[in-house]
Amino acid sequence: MHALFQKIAALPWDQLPQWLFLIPGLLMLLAAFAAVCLRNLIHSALCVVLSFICLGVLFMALGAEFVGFVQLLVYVGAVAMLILFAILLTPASEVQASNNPLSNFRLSSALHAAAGAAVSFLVLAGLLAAIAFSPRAANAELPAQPAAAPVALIGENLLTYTLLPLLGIAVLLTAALVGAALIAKEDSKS
Amino acid sequence: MNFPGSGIIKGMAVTALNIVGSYFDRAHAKRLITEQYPEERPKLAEASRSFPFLVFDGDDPEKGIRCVACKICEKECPPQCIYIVKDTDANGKPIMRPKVFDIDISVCMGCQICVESCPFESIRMDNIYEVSGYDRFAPLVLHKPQLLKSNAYYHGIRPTEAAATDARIEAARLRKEAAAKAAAAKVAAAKAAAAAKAAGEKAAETKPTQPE
Amino acid sequence: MMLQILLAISAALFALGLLAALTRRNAIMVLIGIELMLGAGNLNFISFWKFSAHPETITGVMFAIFSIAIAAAEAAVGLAIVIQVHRRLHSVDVNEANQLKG
Amino acid sequence: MNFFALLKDFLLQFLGLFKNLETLPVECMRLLREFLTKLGELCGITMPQWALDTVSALVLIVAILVTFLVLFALMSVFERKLLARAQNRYGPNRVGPFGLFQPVADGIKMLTKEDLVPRAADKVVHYLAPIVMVAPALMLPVFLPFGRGMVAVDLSVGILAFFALGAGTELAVFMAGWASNNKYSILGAMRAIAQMISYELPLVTSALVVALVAGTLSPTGIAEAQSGYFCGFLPKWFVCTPWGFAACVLFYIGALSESNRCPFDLPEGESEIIAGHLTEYSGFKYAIFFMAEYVGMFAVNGLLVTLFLGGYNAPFPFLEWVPTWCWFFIKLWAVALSMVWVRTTLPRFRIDQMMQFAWKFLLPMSFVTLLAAAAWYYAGQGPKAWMSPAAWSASALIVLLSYLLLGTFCFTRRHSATNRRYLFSE
Repeated sequence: MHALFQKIAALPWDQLPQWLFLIPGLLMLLAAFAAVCLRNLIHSALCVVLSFICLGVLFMALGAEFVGFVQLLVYVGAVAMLILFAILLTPASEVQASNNPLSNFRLSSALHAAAGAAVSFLVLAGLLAAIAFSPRAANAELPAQPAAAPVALIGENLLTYTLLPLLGIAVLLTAALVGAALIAKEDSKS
Repeated sequence: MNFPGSGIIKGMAVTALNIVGSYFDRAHAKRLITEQYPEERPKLAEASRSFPFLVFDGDDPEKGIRCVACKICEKECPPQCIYIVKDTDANGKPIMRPKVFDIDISVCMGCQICVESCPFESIRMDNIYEVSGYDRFAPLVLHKPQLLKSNAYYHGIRPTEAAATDARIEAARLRKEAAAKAAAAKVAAAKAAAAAKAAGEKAAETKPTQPE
Repeated sequence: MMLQILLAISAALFALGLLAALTRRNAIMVLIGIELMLGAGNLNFISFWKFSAHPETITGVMFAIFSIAIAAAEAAVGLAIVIQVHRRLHSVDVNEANQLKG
Repeated sequence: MNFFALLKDFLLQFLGLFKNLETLPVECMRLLREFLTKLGELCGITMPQWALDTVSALVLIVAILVTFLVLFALMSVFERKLLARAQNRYGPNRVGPFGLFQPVADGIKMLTKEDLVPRAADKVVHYLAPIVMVAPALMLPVFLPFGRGMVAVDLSVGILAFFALGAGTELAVFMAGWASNNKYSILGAMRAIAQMISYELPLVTSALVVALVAGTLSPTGIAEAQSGYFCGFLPKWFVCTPWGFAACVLFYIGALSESNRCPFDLPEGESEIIAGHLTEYSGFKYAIFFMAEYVGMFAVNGLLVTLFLGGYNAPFPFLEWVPTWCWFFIKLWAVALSMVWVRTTLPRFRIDQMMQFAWKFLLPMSFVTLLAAAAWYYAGQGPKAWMSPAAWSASALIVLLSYLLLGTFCFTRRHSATNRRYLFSE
């Protein structure tokens, strides 16, 4: 009993926190996979939200707290709500038999899915191969002082080096807001 | 002062005064009018009614029972919640007394028709309103011992009506007595007349006594 | 090793997003797939930042912040378009929206 | 040294801590860690740092959970009592002394009720919704500084984290509404989400105003920035400044709305849509929703206290002998009970009024407070602004003028009867 305690205590526990990021990472992949596979759109969207949350947690685990919380705020608070609202506002949005003769042909949709799966599998294989054979990725070591992005530094950066992009983003967001409202507005003639 | 939002401030002041006032107001009793039910009970109106009960006179329920098991109420009861069996004596001869008197108060609708139809002023409406049991059936069927309540109780819950009833019973009793006396007098008179006839002219001047 | 695992996770997320965008015919699912791919890109930025030689220049973090902002704008406009398409065609099948005139 | 001697030693030390109430909670945590280390030595192992961290974190979580659940329980009684008093009733006074054990009775009632799941409901999502609702709500209090040096998670981005976790509520409301497969539920959920998203903007913006002046996003830093006094005895709370007062009122309104409290209780407007997204919930799940709402309300109130009401700081120098954490909870209760006060007074908004109020009044006003805070900061040269007449007058002028303008524009009753268009009258 005593020896067991000591054995457990002697494990390299100090390295454990470094690897905790695997939990949200794998959960994120699982949720994303479920989102792709599930037929029910709302379930699929909720799974995507879970994978967004896990992504945010992953960012926090990697030391980018600000980005992690921004990810949660933007994706869970806003984008997820937009997606869910869009699903509710487009009733019967699960694709049914349509007018397009080609899409009624079941073989074609099977082929479609197979082609998509093949392409994404090829992309995955290519990326993984690139990662595996890249000497830089294999030799990467954690820098001496742990990476941290204090919020004051981010603010300073936003108003100095990246001031122009910040202004661009501001214009873009305004344009997107107005544009989205205009596009989604009901036509007066209909 | 009338600026945007001033209405809200006025309203808040009113509720604040009410909250504080409910604690410190001198006219405390006037503000908090809620009756604390199990401790304080409402004074029921005299005419309030719930379910029927049987009135008995005197102290002994069995002796003083007014009901004669005429079964008029059983017949009149719209939801048919009354069940009566007439009592019999040792020889199996029916007597004017109920052996069983049951009222199913889960069926009773409190219409008071039994009270209206009772010729003996025997069934009356009670005003208990806390009737409940742990079973849907048995505890809600009231039997004779539970139904029998004294005339004093009746006077307690609705004095006016009870006094009127008593007066009526008293009047009826007096009328009955008078009738009995009259009948007795008639019989006596007839007897006397017969005797007089038999006695002949000798007794012609004597007169029969009149009842007062 | 850690960087490789992070990159592999990111690559898998990207592939899943691509799968959603290519195989699902619902326009909303296509948009979701694109969001997943953007998330994978952000993950790459953050993990490269964490393993960079100079993490105190927080370039990766800044890039991720801007990327999130752009993704939000893209989602808003994309979903508005989806709703408008649904209003006209009564379907959100991407195969149906194959004509240019309104 | 055996175990009992150790225990006795630490118990005595624990009792000794009560001499200084101010540092009591912090010292308790330190004592716990020491005790665990000693216990490890007794067993012959050195406690690793992460194990100590985990255990003390768990103890902290339990302490915060218990505190907020007790707050929730007391609030549910006091709210009903105050509401009753405003209506000249007694309120709950049956269970225990003054009805204080009413929440226990309510809890037992809720637990023993049947947990109904509609047949047409999406079972999994219906089951998950209360969990998704309560998890972020219970996480919110950890970012709040309850006293000097008493914060469970001291994040430099605490306020952002607070709002990011608060976003989870919307998701839960949507899940509850959609999974119930009921028109009232989905209507209520849609209303709730529309309301939360609309009121989140003024809420976040008015919090941003404080972050702008305090120069930090951490709640501890903001509370510390409000310590001290100006003119010798007046509290340096942000609510005492013109821009801070305006932002505080805006934040208060936003907090009312975010916690679905009257007059913003449209999502569960009983007279219109039964109970909104809660229609199909009963028993314990309903209790969980209820609890999440109240804990969330207390958390948002705690943030309000931290941002505007000086956090854990005493209002006057001569009151500084009261422990800082007592001040925090006194202020928290004051804000929470004021919400009950508002509830007794104001009727429910109509949905279009609610949206108009958010977008046409609150949002512009919160931008104005941003402007006023900037004016305060630059006219008064930063931290010296408290004593600068220029800063006071500039920000007061901006806030007052725009309030009067916007207020007259938004709240003046238009005679709508004359130019009302009836949709289906032709």
